[in-house]
Amino acid sequence: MFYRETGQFKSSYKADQAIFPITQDRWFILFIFIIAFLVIPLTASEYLLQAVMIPLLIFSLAAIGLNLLVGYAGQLSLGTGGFMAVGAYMTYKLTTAFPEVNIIVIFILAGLISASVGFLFGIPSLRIKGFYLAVATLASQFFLVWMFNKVSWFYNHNSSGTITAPPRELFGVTVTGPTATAETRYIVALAIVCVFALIAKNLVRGRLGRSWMAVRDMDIAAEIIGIRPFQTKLIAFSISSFYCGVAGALMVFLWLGSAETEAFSINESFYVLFMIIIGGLGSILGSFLGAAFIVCVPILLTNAPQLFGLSMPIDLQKHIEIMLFGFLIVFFLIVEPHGLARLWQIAKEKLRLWPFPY
Amino acid sequence: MNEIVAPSNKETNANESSGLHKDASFETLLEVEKISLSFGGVHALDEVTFDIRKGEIRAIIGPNGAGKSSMLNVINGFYQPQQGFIKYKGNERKKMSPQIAASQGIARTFQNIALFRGMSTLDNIMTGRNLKMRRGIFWQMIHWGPARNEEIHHREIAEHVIDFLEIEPIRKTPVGRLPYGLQKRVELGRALAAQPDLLLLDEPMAGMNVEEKEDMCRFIIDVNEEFGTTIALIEHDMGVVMDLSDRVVVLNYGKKIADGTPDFVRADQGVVDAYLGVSEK
Amino acid sequence: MEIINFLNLVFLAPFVEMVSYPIFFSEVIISGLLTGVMYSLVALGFVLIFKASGVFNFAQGAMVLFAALTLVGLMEHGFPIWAALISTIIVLIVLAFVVERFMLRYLINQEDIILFMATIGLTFLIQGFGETIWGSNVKPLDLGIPSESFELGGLLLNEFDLFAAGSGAVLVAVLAIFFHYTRIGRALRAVADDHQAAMAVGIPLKNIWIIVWSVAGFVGLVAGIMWGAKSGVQFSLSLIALKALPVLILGGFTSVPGAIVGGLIIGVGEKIAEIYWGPLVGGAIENWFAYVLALAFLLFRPQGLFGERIIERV
Amino acid sequence: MSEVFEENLSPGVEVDRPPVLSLNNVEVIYDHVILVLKGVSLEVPKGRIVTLLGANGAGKTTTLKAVSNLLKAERGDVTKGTIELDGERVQSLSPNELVKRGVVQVMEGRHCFEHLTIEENLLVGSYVRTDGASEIRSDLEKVYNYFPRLKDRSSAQAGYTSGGEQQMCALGRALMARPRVILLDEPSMGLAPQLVEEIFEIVDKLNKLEQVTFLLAEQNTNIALRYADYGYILENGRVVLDGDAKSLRNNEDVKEFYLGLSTSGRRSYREVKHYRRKKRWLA
Amino acid sequence: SSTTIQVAADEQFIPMLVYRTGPYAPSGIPVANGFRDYYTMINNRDGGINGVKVTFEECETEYNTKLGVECYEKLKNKGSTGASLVNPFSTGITYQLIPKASVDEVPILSMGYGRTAAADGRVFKWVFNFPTTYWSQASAFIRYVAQQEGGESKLKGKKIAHVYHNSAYGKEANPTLKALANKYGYELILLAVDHPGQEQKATWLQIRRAKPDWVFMSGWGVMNQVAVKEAASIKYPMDHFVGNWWSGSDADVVPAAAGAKGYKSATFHSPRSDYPVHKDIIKHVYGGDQAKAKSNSFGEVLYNRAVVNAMFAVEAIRTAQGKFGKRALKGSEVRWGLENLNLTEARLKEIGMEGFTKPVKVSCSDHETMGPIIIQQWDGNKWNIVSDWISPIREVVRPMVEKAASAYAAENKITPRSC
Ligand SMILES: Nc1ncnc2c1ncn2[C@@H]1O[C@H](COP(=O)(O)OP(=O)(O)OP(=O)(O)O)[C@@H](O)[C@H]1O
Ligand SMILES: Nc1ncnc2c1ncn2[C@@H]1O[C@H](COP(=O)(O)OP(=O)(O)OP(=O)(O)O)[C@@H](O)[C@H]1O
Ligand SMILES: [Mg+2]
Ligand SMILES: [Mg+2]
Repeated sequence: MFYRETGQFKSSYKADQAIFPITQDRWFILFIFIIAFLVIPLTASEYLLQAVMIPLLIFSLAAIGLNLLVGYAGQLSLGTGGFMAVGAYMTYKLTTAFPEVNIIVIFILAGLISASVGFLFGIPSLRIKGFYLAVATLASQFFLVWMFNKVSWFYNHNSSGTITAPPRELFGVTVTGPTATAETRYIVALAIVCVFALIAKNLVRGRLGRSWMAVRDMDIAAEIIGIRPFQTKLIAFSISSFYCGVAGALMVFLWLGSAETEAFSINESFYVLFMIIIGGLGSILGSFLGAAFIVCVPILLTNAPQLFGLSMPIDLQKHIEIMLFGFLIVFFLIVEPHGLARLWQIAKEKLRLWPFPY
Repeated sequence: MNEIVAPSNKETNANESSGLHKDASFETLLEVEKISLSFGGVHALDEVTFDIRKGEIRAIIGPNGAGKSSMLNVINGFYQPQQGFIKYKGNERKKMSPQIAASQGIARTFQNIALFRGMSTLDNIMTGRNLKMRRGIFWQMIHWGPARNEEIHHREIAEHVIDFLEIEPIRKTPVGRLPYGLQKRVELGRALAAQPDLLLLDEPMAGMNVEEKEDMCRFIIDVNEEFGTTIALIEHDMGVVMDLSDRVVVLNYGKKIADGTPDFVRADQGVVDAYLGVSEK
Repeated sequence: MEIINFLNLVFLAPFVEMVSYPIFFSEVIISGLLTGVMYSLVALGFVLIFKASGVFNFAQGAMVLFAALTLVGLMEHGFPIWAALISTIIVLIVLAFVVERFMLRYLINQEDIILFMATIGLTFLIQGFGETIWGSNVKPLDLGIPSESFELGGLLLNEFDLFAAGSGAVLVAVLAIFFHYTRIGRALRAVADDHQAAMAVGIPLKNIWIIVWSVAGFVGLVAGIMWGAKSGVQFSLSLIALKALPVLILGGFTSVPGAIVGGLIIGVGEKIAEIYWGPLVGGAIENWFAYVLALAFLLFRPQGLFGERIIERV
Repeated sequence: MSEVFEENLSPGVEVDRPPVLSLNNVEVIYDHVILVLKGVSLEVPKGRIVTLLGANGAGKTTTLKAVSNLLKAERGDVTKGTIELDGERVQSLSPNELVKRGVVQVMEGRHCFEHLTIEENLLVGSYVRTDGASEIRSDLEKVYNYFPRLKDRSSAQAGYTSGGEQQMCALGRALMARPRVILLDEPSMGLAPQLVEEIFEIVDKLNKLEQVTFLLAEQNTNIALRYADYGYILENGRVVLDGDAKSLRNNEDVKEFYLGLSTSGRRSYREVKHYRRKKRWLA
Repeated sequence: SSTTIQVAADEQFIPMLVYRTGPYAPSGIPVANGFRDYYTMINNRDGGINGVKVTFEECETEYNTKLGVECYEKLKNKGSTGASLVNPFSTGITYQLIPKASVDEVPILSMGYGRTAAADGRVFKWVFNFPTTYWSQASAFIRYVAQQEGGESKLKGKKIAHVYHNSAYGKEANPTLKALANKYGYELILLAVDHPGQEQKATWLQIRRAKPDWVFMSGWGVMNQVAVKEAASIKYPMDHFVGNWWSGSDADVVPAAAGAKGYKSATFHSPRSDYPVHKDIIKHVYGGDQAKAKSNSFGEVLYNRAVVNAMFAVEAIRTAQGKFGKRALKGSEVRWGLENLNLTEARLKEIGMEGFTKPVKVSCSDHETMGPIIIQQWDGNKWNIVSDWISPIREVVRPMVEKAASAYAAENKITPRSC
């Protein structure tokens, strides 16, 4: 029974409300941080950074954003891709118009624009709920993507409609554009994601988070105890879109390097939704776990046959991979419908009781 | 509970003599005037008129489907009556939104438990304090300094409610997993956390055994006596109604059929026929 | 001046054009209606499963593809049409069995979104499986349905479109009757409301689910045949699910007639928008316009035109 | 425990009253970690009314759901023990098969089909029956006779009816299956006193006239013990006391904690003391 | 079929980004097979390029940009020298890889797709898009129309519709068509079709209303099949309906079968499969088994295109070997080979492709070469050549290319090379 909270008395509510009240958890998190900030950038190959770690971080950010909206505020949305596009295109627009402005500031501005777009598209949530809302948010997805495709102002009137990340520096180091190394891009993404994850955690454990959850669990009751559901939902839409917008910006500027609207298609919306469901609705940790699952599992599956020295036609391999992926989704849902985060929690609960079964 | 809840409650009651006693003062807190409400062909309420005095426990009873819950829904603005008006704290109004009702000190519990199932007991109770919290989004993001102090301050109040209702062990349990009776108690806690002036309770003791009902009664009496909270109570257990309430209003098919002290109502033949049945006589 | 010109372009000119070329306008309407029925066919599969179990079946698109693939696949292996059809239906029933046995059974009483996610997993499974067996090439599908175009009073009509509309209408009528007038229909609606309570009153969830998934598979097959005849049977067939979604919310998730009416409204609406207003903004507005149109209806009826009322009370 | 049980029945009765239902040392775990029933054993003799009493969270609902096999839907599992219907183990039967064998549960907290009308709700209750429309119709009339209020509201969507109306609907729906064993979970909850009496009269009538067996979880101990033949008291997932209704009614603790009777008759709710007393069996 | 060949010390490694699954698999499969077969043939027949074996590894992209980038990252450092060059076979992926190419020193050969502006080798040192581009193609199409109508002067007043896939790829031809409309005075009607393009009734109603004299199409995937079917169903004269070279594969006309008869498309190589190179493939890859070859999409339009593409890659490496020696070459060395590629008619004959495609001479400033196109037509069973080789309109296209390239250079702070 080495993992337990017994004996760890908290003498103040302050201590009780810390993010990680249990000492072992704090050590664990410190360990993760050391790995993430030191070990990975120093040892990982470019492929690992570029194909796994950076997308993982970026999708985690988008997943956190969507989780705030779906998992906490209970508003099912499929517009993620659209909001990511807003972030990406606005970053491009702003940074090409004002090349001297710090790129981080640009990211945040783009996020804010995305937030206001999210606000607009959140308005139907006043009346529309559940799957109806989900399908309705597709309107924003399709409209935004269409708009970025159609209005050439957004991509500075170039003929192809593709936006490319120009080189930008941060503290004298190139962080975007083709010459930025994978390590720097990784570190920047990591730092941004950490800060925003912390902010998200703060939000959900405070008043706003409780209002969101109240609206999610029972909007009528929430209304009756004095929460304004409409306002609460709109804030959720805005903040969520902010996160998605920043994630979209990072996607183009720290990961892909260039993109057309196809990069923000409906598939993106679905993928981020998968992440939060698999990871766990209403859990920040779950957003990370879910992103890891959706990003890493296909890559593992693709590389697995080679690891085992199997050789098979690539299409068959892909089909098997798709089926396995589908199977794993169903399997995990059956094992634990509330996602990987819940699984993690149960594991911890068991550990707490260990070695006694109940 | 005393130290924290009581003083702030006194603020809201500041204009009154501190020695408020229900027999002494007849000040009305709420008047319901000729309220009518119908859904399609169903007359849920039909010209119902009654009042609730400050500091009293007012019971509303009546057969199933008589319109009791609808009455509470009208009082806290969830249903808009087709006719009639409501006078609360001296202000007359026909329409009221639930949020306004809440901000003016009306809190309630629900017949079919309406807790936020995915949240812990503590969080549920904290939502009751939502209206009292002030810090903006920015501070909440930082969760430091003033935001944290505010959070801790309200947490203390919530903890007092938890203490008071004796639900300390389930503080962090998601309420969806709690047994029915405890859920009802948490729901009461959520309403209490708002430090309401008028507390509407819709069958708070349904599904409880005697022991638990006794606990619940004790809480209700304490709230009423110590903080002077006015309570409107719907309950089918006549024992509870008779023992707790100061006055009782009886509804049947949306109409008021009797109004008065428990003993008076119990003796009323109409009430016996419509509601109590023979055996209760 | 600019503004007047703009107002004219948006609010006047399109209508003038509609009136000035009535034959073309009727052609637009008719093609909208015919397309609408094709959408309804896809939407119907969703409605069936949602209505009967409260599950938003994301895999419907994959089922359309799988059904059509199986059919052409078998025909390519020399099966005569009728044998291929029957075998395909049997395969779809087996699929329904498998889905119930290995998935739904374990997810009873879970939240909607969990079931939704599970059907997404199922989508991958079905797609991967279908393509492994039948390959990824475009397969022409020719059931011998006539597809000549002919003119009728200046209107150009296509035999195939009319045939598709006809079969769609028949299917919808049969299903609507089934849901409204049978004991099973009632039970299906009960299951959609509350799995646990349905079990408690003795409704065999297992059988119900197998029935609905089989019927949805069959509807998917019909949709697959109709759409596959246009484009050949290929992976993209599974993407038409996206076309069905606005239809679904407009008509209401739970209504069979809603699927058809929704389909018609969306079909006509998007055609008119694309043809008369699309050129003003550069075209290709059909896709999002369908959603916006549906959204507009939803603002007035949040449960769709024919959907079941969303119950809100405390 | 079963000894106590046998003591309380005359030998003659025992022969023609074999247990329809018997639970032996049943253990239930929710979500793989939450242990709720810790070895519950009980027997329900044929044609009797057996009541389960106990505080909130004692495990009454869980016990009933274990019998009707609805636990799966809550991610609960019977991990130990046996449940037998007519001497046959039924843990592997689906709820539907149980209903076909005449075991129907009325779930706690109403659980009506919100979007169906009251009448449709009732008709769904007869889903497993095969004895024809006219029989079903006449049963429907019977239910309407029991609950005239339902007849008034028969075309209203159940989701919009009052709490009590929903409770009646749930009960009526179970009766529509013509069960021989009914698992009743808190039937009196939220019903007007008059109606509570009526419902128990109905229970009694079904029991006496149609030999329906009842396993009844109830908080209204007073009335439950009045109508029941036998009772079990559950605390924290264990049976702590059982006996025939009369002996339970006379038990000091039961009087004190479940009936609200003190030595001087019924206690007033106003005079509830501010300290917690201890139940003897927990001491 | 084995897809992974172990990479040995002195072997020339070429990554293959393919899409054998997903919505575009019907196009991706013949392409992937064409590449595979040509490289295999080179290895089996000649023992590699001048004795240096070609090794390759397929990586599935599903035509998805993100997966494409992942594949690229995975494969770019494989082999003894790293990737020699990359053929993304997707406009989207090409766009992604362009900025990376110069950093990783892996040249990109995007043959007839990708970023048209890359034709300006002064700005895009690492990118090649010979023999021709979308813009050149569009201009050649207009020339073809002029020929059919009886001279450039006849273009005036004609209506030409462009039905295009509403994506970066589909829009490529628009600026050229617009510029030429100004020049020749035809009326241009632009009709976008959204991805995936299964529903095109509105588009074809508009065509029915406007009655354009010619319809040009830049379609992709299911959009092609549906368009051909819809065109037939509104009885549009199919011989005035011309697809670009991604709208003219076998899969595109199969669903419409007889209805597609008369449909035309542009291409830059012959659709036939009876050239010496084809015989070599049958012999050295399939051991003479015609049927097996057929089941591997042998001879299909897109298969042939991949063969051409693979040939370019091989010949560029061969050219580079002339300078750097007969060994496995690095990406930067292959880049030199690409830039100095000079495929003459004689050389084409040597490698069995005379008449199959046209000669190409790449230069430092011109990475495109503006090769000619021809028009093929579907007769209900197979594609036939129905025109002569048509050259693009250089004086219109090249200035546009240079303008776009210098805009790109400015935005990305690239100083153009002087050539
Ligand atoms: N939103 C609504 N729509 C339609 N009918 C309603 C609605 N709300 C209540 N009713 C009807 O109004 C009547 C009164 O309902 P109400 O819930 O107030 O009864 P109640 O007195 O609380 O009964 P109970 O004791 O059973 O809870 C009932 O017949 C109910 O069906
Ligand atoms: N789905 C569930 N998941 C986890 N725990 C559960 C679940 N359902 C019930 N429990 C727990 O099981 C215990 C017994 O619950 P149960 O509902 O059986 O009690 P009960 O005796 O019926 O109470 P009540 O009188 O309040 O209805 C409770 O402590 C409850 O917290
Ligand atoms: Mg009520
Ligand atoms: Mg219970």
